Amino acid sequence: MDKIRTIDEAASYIKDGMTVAVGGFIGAGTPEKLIDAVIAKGIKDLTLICNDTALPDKGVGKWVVNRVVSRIIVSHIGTNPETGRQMNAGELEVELVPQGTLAERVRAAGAGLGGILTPTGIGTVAEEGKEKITVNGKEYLLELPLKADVALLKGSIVDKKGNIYYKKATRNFNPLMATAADLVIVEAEKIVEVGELDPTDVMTPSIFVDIIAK
Amino acid sequence: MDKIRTIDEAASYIKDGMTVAVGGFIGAGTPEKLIDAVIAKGIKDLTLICNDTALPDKGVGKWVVNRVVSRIIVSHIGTNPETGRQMNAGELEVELVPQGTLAERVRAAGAGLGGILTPTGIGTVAEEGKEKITVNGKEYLLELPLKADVALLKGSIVDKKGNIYYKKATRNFNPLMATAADLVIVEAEKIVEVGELDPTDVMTPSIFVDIIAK
Amino acid sequence: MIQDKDRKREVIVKRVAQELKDGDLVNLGIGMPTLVANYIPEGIDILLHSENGFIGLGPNPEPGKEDLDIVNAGGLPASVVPGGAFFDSAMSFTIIRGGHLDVTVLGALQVDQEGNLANWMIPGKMVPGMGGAMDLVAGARKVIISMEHTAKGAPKILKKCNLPLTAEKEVDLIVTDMAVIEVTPKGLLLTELAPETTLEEVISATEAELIISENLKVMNV
Amino acid sequence: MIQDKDRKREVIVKRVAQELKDGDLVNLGIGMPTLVANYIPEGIDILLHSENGFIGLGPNPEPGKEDLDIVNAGGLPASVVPGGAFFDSAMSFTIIRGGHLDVTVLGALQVDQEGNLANWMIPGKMVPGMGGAMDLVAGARKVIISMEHTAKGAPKILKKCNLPLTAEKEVDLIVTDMAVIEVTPKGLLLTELAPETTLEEVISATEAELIISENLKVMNV
Repeated sequence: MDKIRTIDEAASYIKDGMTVAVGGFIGAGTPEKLIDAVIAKGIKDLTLICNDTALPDKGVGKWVVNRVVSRIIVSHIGTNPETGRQMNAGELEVELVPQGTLAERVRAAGAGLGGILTPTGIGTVAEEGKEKITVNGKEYLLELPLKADVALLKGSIVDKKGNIYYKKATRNFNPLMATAADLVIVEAEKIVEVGELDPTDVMTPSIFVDIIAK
Repeated sequence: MDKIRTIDEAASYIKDGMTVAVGGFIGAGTPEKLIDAVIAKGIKDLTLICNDTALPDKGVGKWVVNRVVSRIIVSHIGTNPETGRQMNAGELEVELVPQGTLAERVRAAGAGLGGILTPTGIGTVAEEGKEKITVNGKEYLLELPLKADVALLKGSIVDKKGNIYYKKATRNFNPLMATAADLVIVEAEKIVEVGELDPTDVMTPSIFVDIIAK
Repeated sequence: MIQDKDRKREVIVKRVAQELKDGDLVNLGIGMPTLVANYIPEGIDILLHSENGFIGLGPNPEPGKEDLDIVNAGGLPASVVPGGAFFDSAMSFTIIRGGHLDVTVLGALQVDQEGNLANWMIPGKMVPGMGGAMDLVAGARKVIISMEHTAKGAPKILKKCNLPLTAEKEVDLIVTDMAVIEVTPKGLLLTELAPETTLEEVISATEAELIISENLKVMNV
Repeated sequence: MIQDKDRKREVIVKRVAQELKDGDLVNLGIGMPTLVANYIPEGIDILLHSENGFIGLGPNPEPGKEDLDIVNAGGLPASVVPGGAFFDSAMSFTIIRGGHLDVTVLGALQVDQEGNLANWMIPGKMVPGMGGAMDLVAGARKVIISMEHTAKGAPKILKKCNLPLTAEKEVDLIVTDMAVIEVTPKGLLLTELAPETTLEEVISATEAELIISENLKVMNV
């Protein structure tokens, strides 16, 4: 099974209205070429799951500016003024989630958990609409899994089977998003032959990856 | 802070009656020297958290044979007939936990979660004594965190700060146990200078490790 | 009815192997299921999952060439194929429980017509622990049971399991030395007979009710 | 009362730095808290946690020597010290939420006498999102607030926060340009005054009730 596609072919799997999870942290470790290809195709109405909305000219920030997304589930929008503007104007729906809870919710979807209990957010607006569960006298919020139709990742080194190695701080949400989407596309900085990545060094096993985009 | 101690010094932190989590899978990735040192010290009444009880002459299996443990929380005891014998004779208390649930419970303790919801065990004896929670019409078991006083790990390469790299299939439960104990001791196959491990390759960050035993 | 022990085993694992599709990630239980790896059809490229922490489980190493850092889920020396990946137990069970494992092949003590499975303990006798079995059966997309049809002549495919369950209503397919049986919402559907085996023999060796497929075939093994 | 803006800042971050102990893992919030790194006392070796995914955050790289694969939690070019470690966001917040982070230093819009903190939004005005702040405050072993004592003359240390909270009853210590205040079960304990600052000035700049320590000292900054 050859998983390698062009950036443009890979982007064509994303359709209007889908939920798309994107790796990266204020742009670091984000698949910029896939981001651009989605904009070029004029795709609309995406729900975005991402740590943040980066900058107006960087990462998923470009999706906000180009009106690709109508709803976002993120922990932080402060680095992209356009996100706040569209939110305040009622043009963009924003669900804010504490960063650690976001990570655990995506992981829970990938790991087949029905939810996780966290103390983060107790006594804050993050409580709203959530079930509280008391364990050994301590209150927790029940946080539910968060799954996407498509995940877009950035891999530093990807072998032709789809095994991924993320360099330095580019890892962030990428390995989590990889586990929690029906279709997983990785934008490869470098593609190597099968066997060139040491099995001990693989961070996202090939079985999670459907398409390698270059 | 020099974290390096002899095997014997390291083992002296373990006291009668403690709960000890040990990495390894049927002996692979288990700190054999620490296991032996604990036996030599005549320590008793430990509660053991481990994937399995290995073989009578291997890994934590030796603790069973030498009556170091009075209670074990494991997923599998089939490879060590002595465990079953002591259990049936009422000499050893055994709590059996599905392997994936064991991993998630240890991880939950390390990650500060109050619990996780899993479908594993629904309709089986693993349900007993557990709260069931329904999310979106599906039933889950609420599984609670599992924490230890001390964790004993085996690291393939450990730098002097305590960063650990696990080779091949020796990783298994080691990185999880590392997050879920008050005191973490790693038996190092090889100790290297700080800076020799590439920060991208570290699997257990130094902050989890209190003692490097050699 | 096949009488030879080795031939029975061969029929079962060969037939199970035919269920695997190109690109599948497969976990083979300890014992007979591991033999399935020897019969993967040509042109089919699968990856084997080893629940102790890797995918890409390879052939058994030659004696003297064992790598002590690579064992399989039974603790025995193993190998990894090029393109494999090692990980920790949390990721191993993320794969199993998160729906990323295409097929699990396991033995059984009992299976029943609702798809319930008992394969991990006999109270008062054999209590090895469930290991990863409960996770595998609850989590895998397709659960295939590979076993001899009867145990010392007694049926193992029952109306209702009476041993402690491994999981509820999760079995998809049962492959034995006598038959291939699908678990469907309507009940157990007998789709194939083993060579040298009659419909009557299967019915009499099965306690559960069987729906006979209109396309009842003979296994191609 | 210190008037000079730069001196205020210096007093705050110097005093916060004195709270750090050898071997501590510390997360410094964006803005003023990051300056704490410049005042770590000699002989004290700490590690900095960067919530985007590593420990061992190092000095800012020289212009032209940036590594685009290493950014800090503000998305700016950063570096890693020898002995650092990169990981994914799940591990990053395992560290924060699992009680493995010794100290977090954060700014505040408001703190109150129960130890409640508001620092992430002003309804209708500033809504950047909580990022990792709720996790940091709920999870860190010690929560230190570093901020100017007042905002345009108005107290920020209140009887009760009226902005949306970041977390309930989690603040341990408040360090400002006027005072050091511990959050205790009995209320806010004023333990130190800033240089050039009187007790009366602190009381009048604070809405919350203060318990005055019997050992009230002047900050050593």
